Amino acid sequence: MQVRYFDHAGTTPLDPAVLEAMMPYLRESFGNPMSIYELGGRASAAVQEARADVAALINARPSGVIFTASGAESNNFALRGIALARQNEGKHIIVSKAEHHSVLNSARFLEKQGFIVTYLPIDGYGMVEPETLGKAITKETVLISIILASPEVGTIQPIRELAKMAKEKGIIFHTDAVAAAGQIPIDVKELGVDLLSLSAHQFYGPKGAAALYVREGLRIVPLIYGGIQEGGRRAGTENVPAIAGMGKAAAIARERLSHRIEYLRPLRDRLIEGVKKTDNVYLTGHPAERLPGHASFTVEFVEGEAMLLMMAAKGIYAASGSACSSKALKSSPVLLSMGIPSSVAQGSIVFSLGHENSTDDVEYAITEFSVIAKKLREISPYRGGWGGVEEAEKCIPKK
Amino acid sequence: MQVRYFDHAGTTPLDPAVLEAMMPYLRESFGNPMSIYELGGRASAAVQEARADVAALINARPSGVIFTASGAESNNFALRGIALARQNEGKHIIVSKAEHHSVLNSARFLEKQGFIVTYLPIDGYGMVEPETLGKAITKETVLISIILASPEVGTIQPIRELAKMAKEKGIIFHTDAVAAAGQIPIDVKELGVDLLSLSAHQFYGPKGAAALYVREGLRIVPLIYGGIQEGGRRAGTENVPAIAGMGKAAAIARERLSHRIEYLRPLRDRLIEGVKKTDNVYLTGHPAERLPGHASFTVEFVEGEAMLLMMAAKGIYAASGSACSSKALKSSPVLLSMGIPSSVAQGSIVFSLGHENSTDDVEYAITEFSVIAKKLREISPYRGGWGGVEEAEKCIPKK
Amino acid sequence: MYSEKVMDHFMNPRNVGEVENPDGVGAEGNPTCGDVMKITIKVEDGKIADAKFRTFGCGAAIAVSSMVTEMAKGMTLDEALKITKESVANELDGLPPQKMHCSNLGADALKKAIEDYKSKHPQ
Amino acid sequence: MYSEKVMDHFMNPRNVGEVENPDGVGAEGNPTCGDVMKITIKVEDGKIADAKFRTFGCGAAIAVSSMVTEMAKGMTLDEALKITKESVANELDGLPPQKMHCSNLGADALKKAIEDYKSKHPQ
Ligand SMILES: Cc1ncc(COP(=O)(O)O)c(C=O)c1O
Ligand SMILES: Cc1ncc(COP(=O)(O)O)c(C=O)c1O
Repeated sequence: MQVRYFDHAGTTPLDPAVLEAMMPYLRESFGNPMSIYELGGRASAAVQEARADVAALINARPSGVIFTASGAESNNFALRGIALARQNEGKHIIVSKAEHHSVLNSARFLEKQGFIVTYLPIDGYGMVEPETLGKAITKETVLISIILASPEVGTIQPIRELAKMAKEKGIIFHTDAVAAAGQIPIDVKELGVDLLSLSAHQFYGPKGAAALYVREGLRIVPLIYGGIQEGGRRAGTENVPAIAGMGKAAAIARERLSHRIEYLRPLRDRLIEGVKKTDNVYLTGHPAERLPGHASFTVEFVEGEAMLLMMAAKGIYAASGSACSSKALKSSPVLLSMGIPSSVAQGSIVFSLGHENSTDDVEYAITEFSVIAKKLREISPYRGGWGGVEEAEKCIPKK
Repeated sequence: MQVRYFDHAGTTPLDPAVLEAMMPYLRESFGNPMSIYELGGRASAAVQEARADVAALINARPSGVIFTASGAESNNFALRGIALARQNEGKHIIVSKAEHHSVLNSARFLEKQGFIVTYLPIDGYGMVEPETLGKAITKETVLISIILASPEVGTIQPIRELAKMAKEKGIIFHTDAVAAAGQIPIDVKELGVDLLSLSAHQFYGPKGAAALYVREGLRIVPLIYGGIQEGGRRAGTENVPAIAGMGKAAAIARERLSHRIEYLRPLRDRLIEGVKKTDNVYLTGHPAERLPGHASFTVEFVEGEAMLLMMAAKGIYAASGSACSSKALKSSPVLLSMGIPSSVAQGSIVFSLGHENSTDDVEYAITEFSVIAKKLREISPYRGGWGGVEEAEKCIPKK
Repeated sequence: MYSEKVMDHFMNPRNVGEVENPDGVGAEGNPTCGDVMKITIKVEDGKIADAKFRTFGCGAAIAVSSMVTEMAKGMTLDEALKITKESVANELDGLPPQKMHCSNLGADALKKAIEDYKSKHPQ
Repeated sequence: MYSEKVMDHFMNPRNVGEVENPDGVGAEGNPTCGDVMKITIKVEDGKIADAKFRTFGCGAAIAVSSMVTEMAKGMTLDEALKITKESVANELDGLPPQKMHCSNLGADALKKAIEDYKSKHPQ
C-alpha cells in the first residue's frame, strides 16, 4: 500500500542528499574532532562547516551556534542555562501555554529550584497576545521563552513584537523554533531573540543533531559539563555524522525555502478546505498566521487515535493531540489552553505536510478522511451530537 | 600512506555490520517511535531491541537502560540526577582523581550548588585504594562515582570492592564504564554498582548513542526534561539509527569479547615491551590491572604533541595527555594526580589498540617510535637529562 | 502496538448499534477524559440473546466493545457477569499496558447493562 | 591544524643545535608548563652571523624556533630585536590561536640571546 506521510511535525524523512553528506563520517572519516591527526582535523572541519550552514539558516554568526543532540536538550539548555546564569538578577521566568513539553517541564523544574514561573495564557488561535506578556513582566523577570510556531496547531507567534518588549526591559528572550526551522524564514537579528532552538530531524536532517543559538556575549551555564567541545558550553564527543547532516539539511532548507513554502501553501489550503467539508470539523490554530504545511483540526464526536488508526490502515500517517493517542494519555495542553473542551480535543487530528506530498496524496486524504469520520461516527454514541455531555455547548471552538 | 589507528580510546571506527544495522533507520524506517502508525512502531521496536542488547552486554534488565546521546551526558545525568534525588539525605559526594572531565566537572557544578565533594587521591598506578575511600565516607555521603577503567592510563579500578563499601553504608555507587565497555567483561550485578555509563562510539558503535544503566527502583532526577521518552527519564526524540547501531555494537561486543581480549593482550604486551626499549620511556598506569588494548607511556625530554605529529606523519595515530596536545592546554590531571612531574607528563603518549590493528602495525609503531623519540630528543635542550630543571629528581615515575 | 485481533475488531467491529427495545442499557466512561461505551442487551430465557454497542474512543476501546458483546452473546447473565477486563483483553490477545485501564471499560458497561435488566426484572 | 609551512619547519627544522663558542645565549619557557627554547647566536660586525636552537615543546614551538633562527640570520642586532611573535607567526603562514601565546617564545628567546651578547659587549 502506498504510504502518504503527513506527520512531518513528528519527524521528517532524511533527505538522501543529507544522508550522502553523512556517509563519509559514518565510514572512513570516523575520527574524533578533538584529536590532532588528519582524521580528527577532517571531523573538526565537518563540524565547523556545518556550524556555518546552520548559522546561515538563521542569519547568525557561526560562533553563536552550539550543537546539541535534540530540540528537547536545546530547550532545557536555554531555560536552565540562562536561569542559572541570571538568578542573581531575579528569579521570575515567563513561558507561554503554547510551549512544547521540553520548555514547560524545564520551567517546572526551575520552579522546584525556587524560580517563579508565569504560564502565559493563549487565545483561541493558540496565540500569545503582546498585552498579556506586558502585564506578566515584573522587575524580577530574567527570561521569557515563547515558541515560534506550534507543531500542534501550526500557529506562528508574533515573536518580533514579543522579543522587542523583552529587550526594552533588558530581559533575555528565547524562542523554540524547532517546529518552524526549515518551514518559514528565520532571522535571529530581525526577530531580535537572544536564544533560539532548532532540531535537524524536523527539516529533513538526521535525528541526534540539534542546536541552540546563543547571542554573542550572552553568558549561559552548560547543561552538560565535561570537555571543551562547543567552546566549553556543551561537552560530549561531537556526533560528527549527524552534525554534518544537519549542516547539509540547513543548507538545502535555506536554498529551497521559498520554493517549499510556495509548494506547500496551496497544498495545505486545499487540504483544509477539503477536510472541512465534513460536518463538525474545525480548523485549530490561526487561519492565516500558520506554518505553510500545517493543517490541524478537531473532528467532533470521534476520538483521534481511532481516526489515526483507520487512516493508517489506508496508508495515511498523521498525528493527534488526543489523550488516547499520546503515550502519556493526556490531551494536548495547548488545545485545552485554547479553550477547546476536552471532549472535542479528543477529536484532534494534525496533518503536517512535506514537499514529498503530492496533490494526489492530499486528495486521497480528503476522501478517506470523510469516509473514516463517518464510519467512526456511526459507531459513536454521539453521532447525533454531544447530547447529555456536560460541555456540549462549549464544543464548537471559537472562530 | 597506510594509516595505523591507535586511538580507540578517543573513538573507534564504526563496525560495517553496525552501519548496516543503522541504514534502514536512516532511510525508509525514519519514523518517530512515539507515533502510532507502523512506521513509528518499527522505530520503537528497534529502540527496544537495542535496549535489550545493551542490557545484555552489562547483564542488566532492559528496563534499567536509559539511552542518552554521549558518555558525557550519561555522567552528568548520573551525578546530578542522583545528587538531586538524594540531597535531603546528605550533601556529600565522592569522586576519584582518575575521573573523566564529565564526572569531575559535574562534581564541580554540584559544589556550586552546595554539595561537598571529596576528590579521592590515586596512587602511582592511577588506582583508588579502598582504604582511602573508606576514610572519605561520611554520614552525609550520598553518592560515590569511580571510573571503571581509565582511557588515559588504562588502569582498571577495583570497583567490586569499592562498590561493596558503598553498599554497606547505603550509598549510591556510579561507575563510568565508557572506556571499559566492550573491552572487558562488565556485569552490573557482579560489580554491585547502582549506575553505570557507557558510550557506543567507544566500542565500534556510532557517535550520538550512549546509555546510563540505573538499578531497578532507584529514583533519578532527569537531566533533560520534556516528553515521556525513556520512561520520562530522558526527553528528546530518540536517535533511532544511532540507538539501533549501539544495540548491534553491543551484541557484537558481547559475542566477540573474549576473542578480542585474547587478540589484544599479546599485541599490547608486545607494544609495551617494544616501546620501552627506548631509553627513559616509562609505562603509565597499572602493569597488570589494565585494559587489554591499552599501552600508555611517558617519554622523557620530549613533548607529546610533537611526538604525535611526527608519528602521524608516518601514519601512526595515537594520543597524548600533554598540555600542548590538549585543546584546553592543560596536562592530564590524572597523570599529575599519579605523582608524575608535569615536565614528564608533557611526554605522555597513549596507544589504544583495536582489533583491526595487526602485528605489523605494532612492529611498525615500535620502530618508528624509537626513531621519532631520538629525533625529537636531538632537538631537545634536555637530550642529556633534565639538568637544571627543578623537578629533575622526581622525573622517574614510581614503579 | 495492537495485536492483529484488536485491529480486526477495531477495523471490523461486530455488533455496532443498539438492539431494538433493549432489556438492559449500560454506559461507562466520559468523553472529556477518554472513552465512552454504551451497551444494549436483549435477554431471553436468562441468556443474553443479543448485545450491541456504541463507543466513543480509541482503537482499543472499540475493539474491546466489539469483543465483549461477542463474548456475552449466548451467555447466561451469571456467566456474563464473570467477564472481566482481563478476560476481554485475553480474548483480544492482549492490550498495550497503558490501555488496560482507560480503554477497557467493556466489561463494566456490560455489567451495568445486566444490572439495569435485573433492576427492571427483580426475581 | 597547522599550516604547511609550520609542518615543514617542524618536520625539517633548520638550525638545530648550538653555535660553537656562542656570543649570546637566551632561553625562554619552562618544561613544567609547556615549551622551552634555547637560542645561541654568533655575532659578527653587528650582525647575526649564525643562530641555532634547541627546543622542548610542541610542533608549533619547534617550527617557531626554526623560523626565528632563519629570520635572524644575517640581520643586524637592531633588526633582529624587532622580530615579534606576530612576525614569526606570519612567516609561518599563521599559528592556531591557542598556540599564539604558549608556543611562540622564539622571539623572546632570541631577544634574550641578543641581550646576553650586549651585556657581554657593552658599547
Ligand atoms: C572514561 C570516559 N568517560 C566519559 C567519556 C565521554 O564520553 P563521550 O565521548 O561519549 O561524551 C569518555 C570519552 O572518551 C571517556 O573516556
Ligand atoms: C516545538 C518543539 N520543540 C521541541 C521539540 C523537541 O525536539 P526533539 O524532538 O528534537 O527533542 C519538538 C519536537 O517535536 C517540537 O516540535
